[in-house]
Amino acid sequence: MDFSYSDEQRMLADLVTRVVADHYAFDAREGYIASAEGHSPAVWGQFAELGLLAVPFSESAGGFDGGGAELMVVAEGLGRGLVVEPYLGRIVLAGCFLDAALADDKKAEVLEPLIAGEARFALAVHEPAGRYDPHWIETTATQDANGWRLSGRKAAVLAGDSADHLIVIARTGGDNPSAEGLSAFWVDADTAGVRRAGYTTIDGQRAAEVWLDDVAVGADALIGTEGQAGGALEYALDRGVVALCAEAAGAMEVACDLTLDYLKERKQFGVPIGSFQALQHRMVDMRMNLEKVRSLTLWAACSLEGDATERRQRLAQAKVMVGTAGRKVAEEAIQLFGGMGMMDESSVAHYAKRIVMIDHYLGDANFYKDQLLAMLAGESVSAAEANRAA
Amino acid sequence: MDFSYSDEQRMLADLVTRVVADHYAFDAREGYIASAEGHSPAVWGQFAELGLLAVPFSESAGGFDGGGAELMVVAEGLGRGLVVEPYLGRIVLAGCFLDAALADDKKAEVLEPLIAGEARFALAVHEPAGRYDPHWIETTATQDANGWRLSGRKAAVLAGDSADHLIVIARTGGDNPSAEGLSAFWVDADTAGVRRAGYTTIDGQRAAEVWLDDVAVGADALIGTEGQAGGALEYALDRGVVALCAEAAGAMEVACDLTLDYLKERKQFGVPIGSFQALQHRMVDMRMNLEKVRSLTLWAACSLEGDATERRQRLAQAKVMVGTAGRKVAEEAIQLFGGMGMMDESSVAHYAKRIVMIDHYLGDANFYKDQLLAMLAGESVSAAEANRAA
Amino acid sequence: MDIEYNKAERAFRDEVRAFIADNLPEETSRRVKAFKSVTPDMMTAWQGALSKKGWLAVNWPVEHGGTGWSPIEKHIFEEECAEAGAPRILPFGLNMVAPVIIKFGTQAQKDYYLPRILNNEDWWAQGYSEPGAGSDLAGLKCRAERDGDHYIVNGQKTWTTLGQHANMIFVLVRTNTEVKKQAGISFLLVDMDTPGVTVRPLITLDGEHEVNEVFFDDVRVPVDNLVGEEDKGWTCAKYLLTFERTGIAGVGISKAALAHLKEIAAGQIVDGKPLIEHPRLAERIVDLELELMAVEMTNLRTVSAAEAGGVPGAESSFLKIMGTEVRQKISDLYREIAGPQALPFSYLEDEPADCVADFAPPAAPTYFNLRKLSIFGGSNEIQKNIIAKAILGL
Amino acid sequence: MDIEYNKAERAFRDEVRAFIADNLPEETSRRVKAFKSVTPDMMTAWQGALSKKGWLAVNWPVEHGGTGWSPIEKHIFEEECAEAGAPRILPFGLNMVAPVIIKFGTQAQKDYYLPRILNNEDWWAQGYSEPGAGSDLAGLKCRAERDGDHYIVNGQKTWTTLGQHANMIFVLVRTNTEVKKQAGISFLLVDMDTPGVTVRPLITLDGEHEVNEVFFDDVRVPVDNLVGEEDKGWTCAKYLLTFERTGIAGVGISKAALAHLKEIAAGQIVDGKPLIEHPRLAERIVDLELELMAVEMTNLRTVSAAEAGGVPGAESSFLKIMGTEVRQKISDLYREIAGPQALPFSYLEDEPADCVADFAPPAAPTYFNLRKLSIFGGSNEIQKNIIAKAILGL
Repeated sequence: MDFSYSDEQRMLADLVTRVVADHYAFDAREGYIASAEGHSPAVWGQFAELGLLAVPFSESAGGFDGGGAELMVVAEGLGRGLVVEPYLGRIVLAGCFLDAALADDKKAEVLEPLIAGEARFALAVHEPAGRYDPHWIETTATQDANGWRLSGRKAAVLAGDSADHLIVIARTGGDNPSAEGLSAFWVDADTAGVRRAGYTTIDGQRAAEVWLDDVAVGADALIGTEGQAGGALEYALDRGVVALCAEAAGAMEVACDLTLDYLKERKQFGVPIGSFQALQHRMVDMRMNLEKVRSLTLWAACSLEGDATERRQRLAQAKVMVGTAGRKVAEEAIQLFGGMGMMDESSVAHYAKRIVMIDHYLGDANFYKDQLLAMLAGESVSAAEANRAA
Repeated sequence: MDFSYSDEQRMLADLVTRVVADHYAFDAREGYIASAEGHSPAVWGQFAELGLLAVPFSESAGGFDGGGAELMVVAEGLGRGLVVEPYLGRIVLAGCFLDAALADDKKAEVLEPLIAGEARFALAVHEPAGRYDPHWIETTATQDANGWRLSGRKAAVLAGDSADHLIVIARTGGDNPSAEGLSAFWVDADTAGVRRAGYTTIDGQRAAEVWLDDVAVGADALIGTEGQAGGALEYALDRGVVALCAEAAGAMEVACDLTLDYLKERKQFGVPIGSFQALQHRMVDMRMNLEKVRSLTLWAACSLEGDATERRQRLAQAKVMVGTAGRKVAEEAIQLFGGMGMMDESSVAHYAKRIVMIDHYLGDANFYKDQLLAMLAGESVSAAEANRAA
Repeated sequence: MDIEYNKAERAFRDEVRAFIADNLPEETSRRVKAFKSVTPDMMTAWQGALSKKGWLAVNWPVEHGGTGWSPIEKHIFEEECAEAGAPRILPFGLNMVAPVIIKFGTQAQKDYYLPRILNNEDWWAQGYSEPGAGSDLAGLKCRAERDGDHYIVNGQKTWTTLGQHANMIFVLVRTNTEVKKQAGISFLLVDMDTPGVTVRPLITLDGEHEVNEVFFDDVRVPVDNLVGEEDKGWTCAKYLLTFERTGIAGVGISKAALAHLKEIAAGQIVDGKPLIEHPRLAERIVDLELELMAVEMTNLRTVSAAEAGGVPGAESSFLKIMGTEVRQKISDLYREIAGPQALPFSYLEDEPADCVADFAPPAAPTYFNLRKLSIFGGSNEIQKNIIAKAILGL
Repeated sequence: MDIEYNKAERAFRDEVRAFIADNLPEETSRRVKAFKSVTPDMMTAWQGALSKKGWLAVNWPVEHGGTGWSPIEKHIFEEECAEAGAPRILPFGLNMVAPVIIKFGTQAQKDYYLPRILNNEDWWAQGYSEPGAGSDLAGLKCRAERDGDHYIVNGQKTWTTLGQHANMIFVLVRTNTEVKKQAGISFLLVDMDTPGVTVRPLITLDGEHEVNEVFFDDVRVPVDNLVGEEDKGWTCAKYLLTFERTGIAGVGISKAALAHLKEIAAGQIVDGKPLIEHPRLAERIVDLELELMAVEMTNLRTVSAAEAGGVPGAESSFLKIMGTEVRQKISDLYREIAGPQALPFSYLEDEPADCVADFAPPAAPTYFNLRKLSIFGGSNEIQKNIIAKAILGL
């Protein structure tokens, strides 16, 4: 057991820290968000050049073969800098899905331009009726002589507005809400019948609503095996959850630091407000919540390659903690800053927004708590069976 | 709208306050609890003499015809004094059950000795398998030529150890957990087949576990109409809930006052600990929780005579608040007292115990929240029906 | 003890309801209930209707055109308006500067300003807080120096709510730096069209322009615009801050909000059933309902005590904390209900309007905007300090 | 980064497990896991087994008979013992007075006391807190005056855990009243059989006799029993308080407790189904599990940092707060699970033993007893003050 960073991990952390320091000053970030792309293609190019885009990919895909820990290190750095580059949508979700879904000999060809920062993919999974459930897929794909015809609607497709290609999850079998019978298709974003409405989220990210109206794609648009997309989907979403939790941990760390600095600087009644004991104790609670998020995120990150039951539990626990402890930290940061915490021109307000809204990506605390409850029920059933058997 | 006490209510409050001041000093109370009776028959006699035992009963029963507000006034006073007299078990539960179940012309005869402080009844409702559910009744009553034969087990029968007569709720029809098909029977506590184990509760009350092993009683043992005890049971339990909530409010008030006094007296690092802002804010939170309990208790008490749906909602809300806010106040009282709050010789410890344990009588916060959830579900069904009709 | 309204109170409530039904435009009400912003015109129209009816100056004595209502009547009026989705009555003129003018103003000030406030001719703003001072109000730095029959005002005010629409502002200024801080403050009325007054928008984290900074650069204010005595403005300031605020708990607003959310949750089908039937969400609703009812009854107890002649003092601090905590929790539930639909933000430019249900766009902004409730109007920490001192004697 | 135990660590864990399996009596383990009290004999027997194996002095250096274990090994040992339901090793001799003697004691003190502690020949108690001082430890009043080659000790100590079984006590006394409070304190070892020492039981609200008051009335203590220099006892006191405590989070205890509660909840049939399937209760279990895992991992991070040479300082305050909060919440769940069965109290005299299930009697007493966790050992408020100062620099 050794929790210290390896040399490679330290290098990754340093790289991210440097890019953030060089390119993500508060004003610069505001500019990226306001731009047409919603992020900085130049910074994205830097990410590619420094190898950050290769981190989560397997060697056969031309990647860095990073595990959960490496992904965590990168995402924490992104969270610290409140980076709005489409790392989650384009790399972690779309990229990792392809890494898992494609045959080994095809990966490099498809993922190389992604790793180089050139290709722009997005994974279109969630639908309005399913809310956070990635297995509630009403989008249909029907086979015809020329290939497939897709119809349906996708919500909050991350990095979906800038994507050239969408990876669309459709149901070709099975019933909702099951992972069985899901298939994935390549859809050029310009294909007839595809409509997108892109938007900026309240926490500065970009996403799109996507409508598919009898979209015709070729037979080769099918990614992997028909009806078997569930595994790759889980692979990608699991990594997405780790990235989100780590990003939250990074953002929470800075929110705590900013608040602490403010408590030391800001004077009221002639003394720094940090000398008031009630505020001191609340600051301690904030830090304690940060530690809890860090700990469960670390555990989730390190369980990506392990036993499936444990992995699901760790991921769900981490995301629940991020949702609950994250919200507390964000609310306290605003409250302790007082009026300044409410201001769009204060960086802490943007940290708070990102931290709170992370709960709305890939499933909120409720969604994952339901999963934990289902696991507990399963556990108690197995225990009862074991008892009967004994 | 006028929340001030009427003259009668003020008089009741004064009476209780006086009895408590005269007879319920900390040491005296400890003595009552340690005695064979578990309370003070002398004080009980005083209660009778002053008319306190008549408060919740109807005029036809020879009572004071007090409503929920009057019951609240009395119970708050009992809570303030941490009184361990069997008011809840003997008067509110057993007495009110009889007031509701008996025919008008029979009430006076049965209740007069109770009001005079002579008769000792107890209502035996809850069972181990039902936990807090008063309608989960596995105790059976079978009719034979000589009357009825009762079998079953009753848990936590309040004032059940000292009772001469038990009012036993048994199932003569219907299925668990339904209020339909419940019947009530007089059972002399000495009847063959009745076994009792009396005990002191951790908060100084007395109760008993009761076993009924094929207990034979006469045909006249049936109270009211066969299968129709549900109504009177609800009547009694509703009043029990109001009494418990009011008692909690009274006890919480004193717990807050004791803590506040301690904060002012106790010095550390040369200053009163009440000068520490973190503790001040926590004391404010305690008081806020007290106000919430007072408010919902008041609302519950004043809804006893009103619409059934509203009444059930108010009662459940009050008991949930008592369970949650009460626990917070009790825990904070102990914590702010520090080591002294842990001591059996500190009165605040006993207030804390009573406040926390009140959650364990007649249904805890979980139990009543389930009722509120069922009501919400009913509401949404009615709303949906109304929508369809429109 | 009777917690129900009596016959006269019920009759009054019916009268208020009837007035609202006749005078509150449906579109205004709909927007307010749906957490959407209302235009200055909508606000002015509603205040105009109230003015015409003689119901605008709820807290004024009758002789100045006020309603002369009792605490219970005021409470009924405020709660009915809130539950019906009426825009809030702007307090800066009616409930802040006016009481100060009535209590401390000259006859000329009363004659000029009070009718204009009653007739919605002036839109007032508040000039209390300063960037450096925050909760330490008396530490203010904005100064006014006497120059003949004018004061020359220099300095800055902040958190000036809706100041972008105002033509008048009341300002606390320092007129004496030689004495201890509370003793050198004066209360001035300033026409915002005076040269040297600049309003700069402050955008809050939800993207709203609701508050402003106001800069004073050699602004000449006639001495006639001084309220009360020079250097005695702290008395006015304190009077204004403690002025009776029965509506501080915001129970009506919370009730309307929770009812709105229940409707939304009943209408959203998720995983094949309405969201309101999902157990954890249902439990949050149940929790909030009982929390809100506790606040409501605590509020009623205070109103009843006021009716009986009690003067609500630090008790209003309890109500402020309890009431804002519930409102914030309700806004958090709103965000939770909206789920992934809470993400789009560029709706503010009406761009991806068809991405999400109509109820969703205000969810996250409302949640973030309402963080202000525990910060402004005396932060909840300050309220706790007040309770600790005034009620608990700590 | 590797959060899993390596091969050597796993081998060590297996060795510990095997030792426990062979040496921990089942009845002792059963009682500990079920929150039932264990007798002094049970405690001594377990400590004896550890002593024989050489595993008793976990924190001592090897040269004095300690294990010399690394932080990770200590952690593994402590967690395995806790999860297996071993009685806790009494810290007063082993982990409090012994490190002080090792660091500040004379050779004679080391030669005499250390082997006696290792062999369980002395039962030590702690004489730190005083009724008037509480968290302000340095404000102590118990005084010792020099009389030839003795000190005459007069005063009172309190919260002396299990002092009723002890034959030795280490005491902080005031030997100089002329200097500032920290500078006039000395550290004495007192034989409790000395005339003038009286132990009075303190019964806690759960009915337990666990703590005591100890009175000193002209107690003659040989000067040889002074540890370190006269008036320099504060150095010993601080050293003792900051002495590394890897087990402060109590994760193993919490894990055993939660596992026990899950078993109970699975076995209780309520309304026709196991309690663990009732949604709200299940949710509380899930919440506590994730809370506990967060503490566990935070603890492991600290252990790993210590292994890498870091000195855990104020971080242990975080662990103390987090760990005790979880333990208290688990005890609250225990009370909740017991439901109405938590009521009977006279079980202490074994009276109504057949009223309730075997698991139920300790529920409420445990809940109330564990309130102490956030009070004793430096209250959680004091821990927050420490963090605010030492880590946050406030």
